[in-house]
Amino acid sequence: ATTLENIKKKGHVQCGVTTGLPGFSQPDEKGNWTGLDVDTCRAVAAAVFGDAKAVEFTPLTAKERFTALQSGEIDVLSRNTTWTLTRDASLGLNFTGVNYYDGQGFLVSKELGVSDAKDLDGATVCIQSGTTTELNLADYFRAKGMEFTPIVFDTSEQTVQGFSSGRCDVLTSDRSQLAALRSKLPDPNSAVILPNIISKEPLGPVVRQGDDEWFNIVKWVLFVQINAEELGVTSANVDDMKKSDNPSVKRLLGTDGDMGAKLGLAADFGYHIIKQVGNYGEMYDRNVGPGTPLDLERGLNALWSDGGIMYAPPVR
Amino acid sequence: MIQVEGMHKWYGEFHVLRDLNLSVRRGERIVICGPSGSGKSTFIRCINRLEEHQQGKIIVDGVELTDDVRQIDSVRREVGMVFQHFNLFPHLTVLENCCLAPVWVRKVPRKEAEQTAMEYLERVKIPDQAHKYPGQLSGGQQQRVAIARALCMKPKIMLFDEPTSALDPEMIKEVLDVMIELAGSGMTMLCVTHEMGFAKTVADRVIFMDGGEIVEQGPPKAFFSNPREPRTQKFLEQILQH
Amino acid sequence: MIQVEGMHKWYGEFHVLRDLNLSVRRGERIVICGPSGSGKSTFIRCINRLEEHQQGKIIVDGVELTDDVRQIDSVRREVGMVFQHFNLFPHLTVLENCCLAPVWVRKVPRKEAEQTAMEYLERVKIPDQAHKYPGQLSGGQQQRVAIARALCMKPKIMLFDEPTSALDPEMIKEVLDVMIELAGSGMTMLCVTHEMGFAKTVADRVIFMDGGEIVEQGPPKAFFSNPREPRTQKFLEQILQH
Amino acid sequence: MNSQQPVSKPSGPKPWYDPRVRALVFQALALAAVFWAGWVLIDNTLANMESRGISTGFGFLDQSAGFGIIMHLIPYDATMSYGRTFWVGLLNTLLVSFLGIVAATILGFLLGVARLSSNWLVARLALVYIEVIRNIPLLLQIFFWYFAVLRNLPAPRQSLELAGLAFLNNRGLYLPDPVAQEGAGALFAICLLAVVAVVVLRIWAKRRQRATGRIFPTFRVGLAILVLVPALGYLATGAPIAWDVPELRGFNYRGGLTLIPELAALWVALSLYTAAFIAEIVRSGILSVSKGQTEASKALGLPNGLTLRLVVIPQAMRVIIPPLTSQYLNLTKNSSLATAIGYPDLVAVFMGTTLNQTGQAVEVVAMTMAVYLSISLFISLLMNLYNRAVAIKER
Amino acid sequence: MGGSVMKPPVSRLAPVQWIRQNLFSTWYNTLLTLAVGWLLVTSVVPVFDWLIFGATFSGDGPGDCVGKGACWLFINQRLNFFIYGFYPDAEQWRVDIMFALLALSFVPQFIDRFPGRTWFGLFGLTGLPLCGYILIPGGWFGLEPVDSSKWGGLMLTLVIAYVGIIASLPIGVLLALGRRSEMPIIRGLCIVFIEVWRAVPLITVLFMASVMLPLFLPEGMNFEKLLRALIGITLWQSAYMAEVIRGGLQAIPRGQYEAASALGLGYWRRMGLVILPQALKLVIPGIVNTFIALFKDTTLVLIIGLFDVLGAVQSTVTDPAWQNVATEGYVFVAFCFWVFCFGISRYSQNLERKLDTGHKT
Ligand SMILES: Nc1ncnc2c1ncn2[C@@H]1O[C@H](COP(=O)(O)OP(=O)(O)OP(=O)(O)O)[C@@H](O)[C@H]1O
Ligand SMILES: Nc1ncnc2c1ncn2[C@@H]1O[C@H](COP(=O)(O)OP(=O)(O)OP(=O)(O)O)[C@@H](O)[C@H]1O
Ligand SMILES: [Mg+2]
Ligand SMILES: [Mg+2]
Repeated sequence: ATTLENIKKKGHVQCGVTTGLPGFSQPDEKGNWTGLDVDTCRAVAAAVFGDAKAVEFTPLTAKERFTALQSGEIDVLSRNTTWTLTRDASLGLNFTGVNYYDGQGFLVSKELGVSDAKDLDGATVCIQSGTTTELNLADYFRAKGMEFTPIVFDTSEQTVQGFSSGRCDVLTSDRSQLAALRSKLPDPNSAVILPNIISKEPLGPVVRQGDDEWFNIVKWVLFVQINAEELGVTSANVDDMKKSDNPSVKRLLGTDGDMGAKLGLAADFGYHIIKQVGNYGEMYDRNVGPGTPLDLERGLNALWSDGGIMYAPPVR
Repeated sequence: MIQVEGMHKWYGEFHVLRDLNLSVRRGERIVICGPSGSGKSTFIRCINRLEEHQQGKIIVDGVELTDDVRQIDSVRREVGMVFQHFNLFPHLTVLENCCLAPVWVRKVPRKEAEQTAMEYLERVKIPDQAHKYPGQLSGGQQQRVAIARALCMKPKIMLFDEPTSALDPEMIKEVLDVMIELAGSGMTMLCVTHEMGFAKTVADRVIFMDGGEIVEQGPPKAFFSNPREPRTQKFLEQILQH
Repeated sequence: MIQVEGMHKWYGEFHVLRDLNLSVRRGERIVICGPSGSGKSTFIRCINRLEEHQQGKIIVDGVELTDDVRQIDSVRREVGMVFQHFNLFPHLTVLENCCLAPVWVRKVPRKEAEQTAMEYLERVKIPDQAHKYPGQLSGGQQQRVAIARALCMKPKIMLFDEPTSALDPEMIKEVLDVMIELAGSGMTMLCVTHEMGFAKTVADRVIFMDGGEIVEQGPPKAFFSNPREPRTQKFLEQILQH
Repeated sequence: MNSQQPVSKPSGPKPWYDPRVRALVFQALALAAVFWAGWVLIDNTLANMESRGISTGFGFLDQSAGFGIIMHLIPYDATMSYGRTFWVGLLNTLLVSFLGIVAATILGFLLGVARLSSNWLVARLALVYIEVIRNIPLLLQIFFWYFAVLRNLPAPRQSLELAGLAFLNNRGLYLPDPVAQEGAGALFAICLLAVVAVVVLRIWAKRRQRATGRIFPTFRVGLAILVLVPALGYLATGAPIAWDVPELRGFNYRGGLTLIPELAALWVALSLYTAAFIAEIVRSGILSVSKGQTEASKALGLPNGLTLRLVVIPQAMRVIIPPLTSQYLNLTKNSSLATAIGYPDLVAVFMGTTLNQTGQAVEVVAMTMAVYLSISLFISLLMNLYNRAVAIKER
Repeated sequence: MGGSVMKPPVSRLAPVQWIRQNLFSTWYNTLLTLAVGWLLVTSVVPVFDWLIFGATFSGDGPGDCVGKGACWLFINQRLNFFIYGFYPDAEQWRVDIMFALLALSFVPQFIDRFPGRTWFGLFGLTGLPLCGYILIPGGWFGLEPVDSSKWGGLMLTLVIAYVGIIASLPIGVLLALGRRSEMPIIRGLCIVFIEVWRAVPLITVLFMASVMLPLFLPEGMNFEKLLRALIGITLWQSAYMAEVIRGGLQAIPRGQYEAASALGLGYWRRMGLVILPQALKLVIPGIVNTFIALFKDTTLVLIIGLFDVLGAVQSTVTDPAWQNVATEGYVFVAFCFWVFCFGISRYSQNLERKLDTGHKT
């Protein structure tokens, strides 16, 4: 059976997320998950079932995530995972796109008085196990001829605790996370994020290789959201937009042509995504954008038309 | 009732029983004696297949003991056994001990089994202990329960393996009394014991074993007064002198 | 050799030994008997201070038993003891059992200790078992090793606490034989036992205890034939009738 | 079975009533079922891996790992292979297990004896310790030792120091590292000689006791030799060992020997936890020696110390050793909790990072499990040999 | 002769003498006492200060924690989460019922003279899991289904430990019988099974169960994460259980087997009616001990992303609203576990003592 059939039989999408990372995926006291990655999953559920709630989350540590996806434990992995050649090619996985362009940075304690990463020779660094960060870090220090001591933790919570208890001088992670992790410190103002970006970290949802139908669905859910932002369709105005004459909007919302059928979905899958989850910009602003605890500018993640690199193929 | 022909048994390399031949008639009462380690227990345990023999034949009540599970089961149903250390089931009451086999093996209804059990408990003179646990009884009482338990299966043959040797002197008598009464009722009995008084009173035949062989056998009177073999004589001397 | 004067002992609130007085001459052989729980074991264990007494005096070989560790050690060196359950050291061979105390306490060279041990093992008639472990011996053999082990310290006094009561009938005799032989050699002995035959044969004096008191004492002949106290009479009746 | 006499009834039962035949059939079925289940599992796994495009095989072990590991007993850097990370992790596991076993044994025996102490306060305290420690999950204790203690240690620049040689801060304990100089060989030889001397002394003392019965205080004299001779030798050979003293450079101390907090916390937690169990084993071992044995020994005139040494302990050890080994095994298995605090043991490094970077779960997990299985089998083997050696001989 | 009642010379030790004898009997004892006493005074006082005297117990929010001591207010406010996890508020009564039933079945076990306490215990082993199966996940009799991903906290801890024990008991019995079987292949298979499971650390088992299991199963066959963790724990636990039960089987005298055979009972009846009832009763303390061990080990499910008590606490102590409440959180968890484990282990020790004397009669 194909993944889509299995999911329809189950009645929900099983989605792998982090065990807790503010802005990306974090459960509250009642077990409600919020975050950019979580919303991505909800958008997939909205596309498949027309119901953004038809999704269940499996919290995974970094080192469990690929095994969980490979084994079929989850249907889609949406867990700020970096797209790399090895992962794409040899793990039996397919990246469906990029929902956040990121880069690796450093968080250091203010006391140390360090202002640039090249002064970090000999530092002790807290990292999360099984991430590209672990590899980038080794590369970066090697390239600069510097020494470092890695302390590898299992979860981001432990990494923060290690950093806050003074075990390491530096915490390294994707820059988006640094802000989130910093907000978890007992005193967030005691640490600063260095300006250096030492790697490219395109983060995006992942599916198993070998099921193109499902691959396409997850891929196009994101594209639909980006296209929606471009076209100015939001969750607030989507009902009005249904009456729009713009052929692009019509195709997007399924009022004209049958884009859904080509993916094996309902014709109005785009409508459901936008109505229930919103377009990419809404999703961004709600979870990580300015005003949220993470307070991240759009930067690279702005639409191509606004100086960023978010660019989606057209729905047609 | 019991036919033993040219029976041999080994434990590993050790030849415990050598060429035993014995035939027991219905209602006959046989006492087996002999020095420690002479194979008495082993022999008696072969008869209901608690031990396996390697050569020769044992036929009990017309059924030959072979590897056949059904034959073994049918023999065990007809043969009751009383052990030196009682081996009552400590987690069951006296009554439950007695009913266990009739209910599960003979498939007698519980009510009926309990009635029978009470009858036999009366016969061994402890009906009032029926609802106690074995641990609460004295050794003599326990051994009498063990006898009643074996009788509840209404066996055709009863085997006793030194039923009194783990008991204090006062209690030996109560148990022997029960056994004498039982012998009087015409039950076929094989009894390993050193109680010569008992042997004299009830035995039809006394068998003397040594080194895994039947050395001598005969009616008790002749056996005690005129043992033929020197080994028997020596043994009797030791026992009676003590 | 041993002087006990007005000795009392309590276990918590329970008064086990009441006002014992006894004096034992060198070479005297004393048998202590009495019903179970009468305090025989406790008494004999007080003599080498395995139990502490609370009132009165015990003087052994001129040394008074007090809290002083050195005095206790010196008394224990002179007093051998044989227990009901042998208490051999299972991790050592028979010979090592015998040599342990001479080597570590008396500081005898190993060779010499082994020679002495072999002599005593011969005396108890088991020199051939010297290199076996206690677990490999029969009860009677074990008890004889225990006697040899005590003798190896060349004690002036031997205490026996029911040395034969854990043994099978056949084995009782072997142990008693050794004890009789020992008595013949002039050793001072205190022996708790119910073997009245032994008492009659070797004892110079029989002591009867009941309820923690010495009820009666006297030479065995008089004691057995003419017990004065009714308690003694009753006890003897029970024992001899068996 | 093979009766020689003519048999009146058909010899041998019908095959389905013969318990031997039944047993054979039953066992054959069980074996077939197990093989079938195993085959289905393997078949499924292979099919699943194939259909999901997961590469198989152990080729990944030769690829370069590319990540750093904080602690390695054999040379390691990020350019080495995944296979190397296996050995690094394995050695780290063995190291912490070994350290834990040593410490837990010593502490456990002390506590076990303290439980039986005549000093009321000491006995009670040991009891409280045991009851508190063994009723709290180990993971929690590891967290406690790691985070709570780490928080209370100073930063590197405010390190606690001892005579400018040893430093303690929240990056670990830094000690001078001995570096052999000229003449170190001689010192080494002297130490070796001291050890030999003690062995010879022991043999001599035993001989003398056999011959004359006099007892020589071997333990005390031996200890003195082991301490004094190397010390004197060190001075005599002109202090041939240089010390690489750690010094503060940049963020932290460099040089010298380092005990990282992850190892320390894991070590402390494992030792304290296991010691509580060992203490109970020791106590019940000592109590299992029957009172009769002590009494017999006392009756022979052996004083308390010798009674303990010659009679009680040898017998108690037989009871203690088997459960003790299973505690050792537990400790080794529990060391896999290292992954929770970032100590690079086998599970953290190999089943963690390596598995994640390569994605070859089946191979990696199989290798990891094989390691634990081998350790366990090896220890059981030793155990059985020991048991056979000390088994009390019986009839 | 002395005759009548005489009191022992020193009837009861005066306090001074007691102290002398138990604390200062020799010079090294004196030294030990002093050292230990000093240690106690210097460590216990500050600890109690933090725990109780300087601590904040009630208030409205993080702002009220101002004292130098512990901030128990945090625990107080999050207690619901620590006990029920994400279980919906409206349905928590179902969990409460289970807690009550649990107490009802096992509290009587601590009271010797409680009438029919065996029946309560048997209910705990049979009826209780059944009730739990109906009540906690719901979906029966119109109960709102609650997905297992919403279970958490103490409740999840108990569910895992309880299911682990109950399910491993029958498997353990079979394995133990197999290991004592006369059939070499059966015995061999059981030994291999037991030894392999006992050799591997629980976290590798959990890892396999949580993420790798679907890889081994035919496509499409899948169960939820908790169930898989439970299967892993049960198999792992049954190996330990088998060894405990084997100990009990070995302790049953041969005579019992023989007597049962002589009565004509077949293998399964012999085991079921005579041997196992005795053996299981004998090893209750051992079973209780493995239960305690398992109960403590449930904390490891944290590593595979299930929110048991420890996981629940860990995920909240980093809440930026509260300053540094990690220690309070951990102490709270430690206390929860300690109370449970200590209580049960006391019970099992009692039982051991009772069974011990029971055997001699
Ligand atoms: N399971 C066994 N394996 C090996 N040898 C055994 C076994 N059971 C008994 N024997 C040996 O077989 C011999 C006969 O034993 P058996 O118990 O039949 O003697 P017995 O005449 O009943 O003696 P007792 O009067 O002591 O009960 C003994 O030498 C004994 O050691
Ligand atoms: N350690 C103890 N604590 C309390 N009471 C004890 C202790 N040891 C023995 N007793 C009691 O002291 C009394 C005398 O015991 P003792 O063992 O001396 O009797 P005995 O004459 O040797 O009896 P037996 O013939 O049964 O060996 C008994 O009532 C016994 O219960
Ligand atoms: Mg016999
Ligand atoms: Mg006594």
